[in-house]
Amino acid sequence: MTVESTAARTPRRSAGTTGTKSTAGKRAPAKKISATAKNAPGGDPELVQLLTPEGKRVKSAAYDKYVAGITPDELRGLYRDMVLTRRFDAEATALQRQGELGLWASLLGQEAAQIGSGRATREDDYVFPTYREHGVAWCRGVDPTNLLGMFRGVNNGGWDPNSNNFHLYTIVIGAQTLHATGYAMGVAMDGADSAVIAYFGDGASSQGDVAESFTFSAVYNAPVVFFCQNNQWAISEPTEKQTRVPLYQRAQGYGFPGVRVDGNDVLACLAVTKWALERARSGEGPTLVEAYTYRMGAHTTSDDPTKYRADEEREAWEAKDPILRLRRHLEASNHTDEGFFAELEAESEALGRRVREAVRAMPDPDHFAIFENVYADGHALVDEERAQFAAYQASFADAEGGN
Amino acid sequence: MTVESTAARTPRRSAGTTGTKSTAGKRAPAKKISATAKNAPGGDPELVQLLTPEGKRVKSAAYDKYVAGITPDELRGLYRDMVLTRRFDAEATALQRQGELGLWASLLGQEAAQIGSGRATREDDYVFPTYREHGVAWCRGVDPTNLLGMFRGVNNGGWDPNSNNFHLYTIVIGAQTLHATGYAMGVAMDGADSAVIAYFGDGASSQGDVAESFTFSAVYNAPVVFFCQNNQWAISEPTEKQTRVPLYQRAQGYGFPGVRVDGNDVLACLAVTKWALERARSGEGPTLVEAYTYRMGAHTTSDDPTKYRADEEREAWEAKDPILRLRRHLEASNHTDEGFFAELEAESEALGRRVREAVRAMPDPDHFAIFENVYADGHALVDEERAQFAAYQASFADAEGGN
Amino acid sequence: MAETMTSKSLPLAKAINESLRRALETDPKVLVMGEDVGKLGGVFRVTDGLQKDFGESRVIDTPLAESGIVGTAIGLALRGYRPVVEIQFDGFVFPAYDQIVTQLAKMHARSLGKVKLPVVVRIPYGGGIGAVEHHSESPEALFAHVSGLKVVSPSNASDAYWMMQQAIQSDDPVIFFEPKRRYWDKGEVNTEAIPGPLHKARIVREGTDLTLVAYGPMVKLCQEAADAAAEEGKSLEVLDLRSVSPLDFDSVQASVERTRRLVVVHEASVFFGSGAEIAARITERCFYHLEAPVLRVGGYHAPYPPARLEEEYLPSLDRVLDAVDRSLAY
Amino acid sequence: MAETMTSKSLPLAKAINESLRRALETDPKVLVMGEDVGKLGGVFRVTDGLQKDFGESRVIDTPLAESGIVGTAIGLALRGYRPVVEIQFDGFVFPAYDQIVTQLAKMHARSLGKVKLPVVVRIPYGGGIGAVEHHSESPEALFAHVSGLKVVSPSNASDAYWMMQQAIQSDDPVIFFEPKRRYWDKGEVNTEAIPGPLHKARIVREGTDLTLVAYGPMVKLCQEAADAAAEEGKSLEVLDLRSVSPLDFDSVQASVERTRRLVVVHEASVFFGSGAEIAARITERCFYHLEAPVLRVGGYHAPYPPARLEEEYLPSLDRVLDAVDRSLAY
Ligand SMILES: Cc1ncc(C[n+]2csc(CCOP(=O)(O)OP(=O)(O)O)c2C)c(N)n1
Ligand SMILES: Cc1ncc(C[n+]2csc(CCOP(=O)(O)OP(=O)(O)O)c2C)c(N)n1
Ligand SMILES: [Mg+2]
Ligand SMILES: [Mg+2]
Repeated sequence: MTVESTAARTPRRSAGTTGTKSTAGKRAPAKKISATAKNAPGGDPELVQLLTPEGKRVKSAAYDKYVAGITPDELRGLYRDMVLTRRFDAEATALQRQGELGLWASLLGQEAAQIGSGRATREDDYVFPTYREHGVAWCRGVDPTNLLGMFRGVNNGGWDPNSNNFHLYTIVIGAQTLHATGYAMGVAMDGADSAVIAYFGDGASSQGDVAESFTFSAVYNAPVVFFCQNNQWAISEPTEKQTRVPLYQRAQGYGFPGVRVDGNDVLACLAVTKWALERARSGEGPTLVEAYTYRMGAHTTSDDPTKYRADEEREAWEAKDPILRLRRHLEASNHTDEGFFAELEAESEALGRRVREAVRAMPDPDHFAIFENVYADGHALVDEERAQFAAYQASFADAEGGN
Repeated sequence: MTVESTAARTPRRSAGTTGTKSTAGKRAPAKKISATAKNAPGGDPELVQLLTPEGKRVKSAAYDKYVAGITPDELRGLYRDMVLTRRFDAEATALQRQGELGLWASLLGQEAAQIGSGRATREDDYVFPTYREHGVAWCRGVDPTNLLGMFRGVNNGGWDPNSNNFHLYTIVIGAQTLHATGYAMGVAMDGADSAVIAYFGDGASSQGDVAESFTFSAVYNAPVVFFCQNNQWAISEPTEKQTRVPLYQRAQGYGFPGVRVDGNDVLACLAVTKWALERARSGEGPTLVEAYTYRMGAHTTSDDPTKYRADEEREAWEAKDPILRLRRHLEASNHTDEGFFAELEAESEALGRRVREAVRAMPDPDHFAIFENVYADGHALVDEERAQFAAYQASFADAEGGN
Repeated sequence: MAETMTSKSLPLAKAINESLRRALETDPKVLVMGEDVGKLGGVFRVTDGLQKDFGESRVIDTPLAESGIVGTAIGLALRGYRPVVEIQFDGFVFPAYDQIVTQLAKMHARSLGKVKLPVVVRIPYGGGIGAVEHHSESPEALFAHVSGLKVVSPSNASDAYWMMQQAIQSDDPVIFFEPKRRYWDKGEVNTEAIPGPLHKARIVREGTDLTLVAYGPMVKLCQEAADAAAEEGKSLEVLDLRSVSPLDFDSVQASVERTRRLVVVHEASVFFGSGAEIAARITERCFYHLEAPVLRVGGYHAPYPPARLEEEYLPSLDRVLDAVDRSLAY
Repeated sequence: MAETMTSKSLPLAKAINESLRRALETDPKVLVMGEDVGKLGGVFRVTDGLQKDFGESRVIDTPLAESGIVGTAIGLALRGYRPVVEIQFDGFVFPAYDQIVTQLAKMHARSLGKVKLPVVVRIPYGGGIGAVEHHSESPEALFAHVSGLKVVSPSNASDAYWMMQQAIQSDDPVIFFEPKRRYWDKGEVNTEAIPGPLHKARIVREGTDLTLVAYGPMVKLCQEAADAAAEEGKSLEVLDLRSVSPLDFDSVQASVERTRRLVVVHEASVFFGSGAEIAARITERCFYHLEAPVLRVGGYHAPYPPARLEEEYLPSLDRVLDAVDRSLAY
């Protein structure tokens, strides 16, 4: 049994998608930029929510339409995505403990933010992640085992960004928001109606690069969505060390709307991101989405959160668990049965096994990989050093042969 | 006849000033930071104005109190400051044309923004300028001839920043806003009730450093005023290349108020800056003031604005001239007479002469200055290179002597 | 060289301008971006007239933020564009240093070769124009040390024209240092000549007694030094490196094996400058050939001084000749 | 060394911790600031417990913005404070590079000596800990080339303790590179011994056949190499530079005049690295003494590789010994 992301995608990067729900094609002519940032639809809601922690569907005049046609099958799909992502994440954490990975950055608790936003993207959209967007990668159809290479230390990014329009993980905080903006400028120049989404954290909001990406995207009216997962912590620092007002408000001073969404509500994340992506497509420029969520685990496997935060905080957030919430909703709506959960459990197990096996089978890179891909067009010094390295390596073989 | 700034100040940098209007002393305990940025008093005025271009005093419920006690003498003082600053600036431009300066960055048109804000500062406040704040320097009592050293090419900043609490000119756009923020953090730590003011331009608003200074000042509630002179141009780029909404709005997303003031209205600039500085002193943290003004001249003497902007724009702004406006007001209020203007004219001439003479008399620096002040505690390599340089120089003397 | 239809005498700045124009004409993916590059045509007029002819979406005035400029250029390159980015002056490249070092330089390797970033970063550099602080620096060593980047600097109009063509065609990021004080120096440019490789040094003048190595603005000075030395009966070979990374050590070595003496000249501080790398490697390669240690002439370990001191700070004819004499005295 | 009341065995990281503690106790103007330095005590626990004991206004958790950290530290220094700034990892110093190069390094000179900026920038650096990208780099050359900065790197706990004391007391900005892979190595620290000068090299081991020069994490490797060579009857002198700028060329020269051979070892890429400067200058100073060219062992001109390749990338015992053999073969 192989397990694949529900929507494994064919590689493509240009516009004119055949994606099911897209009305792909030429970009709408950019609307005149309004002099003041319009707020998100429905005024300035402090927190957009479509599902309560108890799984109750609440109405939203502004956002309901973005999930109006959603089928039970699609809801189960979202549930499945979250469960499998969490399973993958847990497996990776375990693999780190077993020494198979050097490090792991868990997304535990952020499944709804990532699956909701990830599923809102269209095939021809382009995603710029941080180092934690395993759930978004899943939605984009990136084979999850590919994500593990950099954490195992066999590469610095093990997939072709253009195969799934999912850029490599970026570790330097905030840097990718500018890449996303530039990419989006290019999309607009091409006249395509694709959109771009850039992920970043609450901590990242302090980086100058993020501010500059706001400026560039606003000035060029670039079709980009800034998706900030405010998981309350930047390693040991609470969000108050980065801002004294809610982060979504940051956008307005740059001339585009910001909205805060319940980041543990997959439906709300899906709806709000769809809204923001549609703005981008229709020439209305950038949007900031702040997904209000929680990093349930450590920052990475190297981190020890007991040093800086209390258990009670975690417990309070557990009650808002994104997976539990959708499960309650599915059950209350009679959209699921025993079989569904049993099948999903088996699928999870299979995924775990596949990941485990794939990681263990991952070979160490060839030594000469050091010298590969430093330059696209070559570089004399790299060639020289590679040759020296080869001679040096060979000298051991000689010495051993000579013994 | 020597001409000095009206308020030449004794050097001092700590709190507890004896400045006339200050209620100096210990800092008020920082108020609890409110969760949302309060707007400037009087709501969200698009442009604070106290004097119309025709010189008519208009009422402002919010800001009148900050200039309520202003005397005719003080009004004449502001006028004098602006006239002398403009005279100084014109002289510097002329000196550049004559080859005495390598470059000059004229403040023409920005006199009100600079004199108004500069006069709002208290002796123990600290100022971080760009390269164009000649009017602020004047208010701080920096000898104007000191400003010319870097433009003549004899030094990179010719005054002791701590003598007048006026930092050196900073050329790297935006960098000084972080210095100001750090300095203000220090003021707060000291428990002093001084304030800090950082100048920057509309172009600078795009730099990541400026955004980071907003974040740091907000998070630490630092007593700093960000004074942005929006002179409509960053060299050849109009403000629309930096933002699509008015710049003062930028502050709100960082959790502190922003206000736009008529930058050609010296009274309004004085009042608004006083308000902002008082906020800082009383523990209310940072404020952004956008002084809406116009760069009447070229960016610097190296620039040719005819390449990128139309004469009509300049002409429209000439009608709003900051000096003319105050003159009309003074005359309408019968605060001046012929004698005042005549005396000021003579003073201007004297200032021009003094500047001219001082610049022409400015000696080239000693060659060994290259090696001076690279390090405070010395550096072996600098010593070695200085010695080599000396020997090399001496070899010419020897050679010449030998001829 | 006889002036042909395709050969003309151009100032170096204009040669770059024409090269950019040609690139914009030839390849719709080429973009020019930076502060004031549009209507103004750049503070040195290197991009003069380009926006007028190619429009605001090909020749882009950017917000005043260097990290943003390079960062968005990376994004545009990811989308298939070939941005040529202008940094207004040498001293203003540092806000972009993070994007250049951690992103631009490394993304090709990070992606195991999947991603290419054909971005050219133009930087007018060096002193000698009487400018204020931050407008006269030579930071090339700070880029050459970083793998993933290529670093070049033309010394004359023809190289400026052709090296820009090649830099834009390169699939690697190229830091293109333009010798601003030579912007107005005219040179013959043949726009049809097939150029040599981008990273190959060129013997500017042959000589037998000592090799002078330089690049960018210092090549002319070395030629003058060779002229002066010739009058004293010394035959100096002058080598124009053209490229700092990769650095054509083979050509330097070949020259030094003949002349047995080497002096390296650059404006940047000597300490940790290009001269150090050249001295170290050439000494290793030519240990038994060298009659004298490799000598270096460059800036001091001090900030670039105010304009009235720059003559003393910069390598000068006398300082080069002094080093030549010291080398020959071994 | 006998353990006295004031002498104790400490891991290098803890030695820095105690040095910071002492500085915070002694001078109320000393501040510690950076990302996660407070409650967490830093990702390497170097600032462990300091915020608890000195409070949030002396040990400051900052927003996640390196330019902001260094820029505000400059402002605090202007106000009379002595900030010790932590950059979390080597690869994250670049967003602060502009503030360091254009402001921190130059303000003293810019002000004609009126302003002093006693700021220490702590950077855990180097590889060998199996980390992900950006966490294993050695960017010291990028700071040494910049005048106005001092650049040091201790190799052991005692130096870590004392050099930090001296760096904080220095009125100049000091970039303090901490060899993160030696953080857990224990060493004897005498907290009352009067240390030597901050910028003086130290002979770690005397020898007669060849000099090995290193600093920071590579000193230990060189000691091991000297041990191994001794078994083969070769006597290597090991010099710990301790300071990269200023660089104690006198001590290197004195050693090389005796041993006549020099190998420099560092983790950073060889190209434009410290070894280049040392080779160039020592060759100039010791031209007639050197029996072999100065050889360099260091990283390749390639991005620091993924963890599973770092052993091949980093200088190793064998690579050092190989260079020793090559040098001795001349
Ligand atoms: C420029 C830079 N500085 C510091 C770091 C070290 N670092 C890695 S993750 C992190 C915290 C990021 O917090 P946030 O943006 O909230 O994202 P999260 O990890 O919570 O998803 C820090 C400081 C880095 N990677 N890059
Ligand atoms: C980091 C940096 N980039 C570029 C420059 C070149 N430069 C000098 S002034 C200027 C325009 C500044 O515009 P603005 O901030 O509006 O200030 P103004 O000159 O209008 O007073 C530019 C681009 C610089 N000094 N620093
Ligand atoms: Mg976070
Ligand atoms: Mg401006």
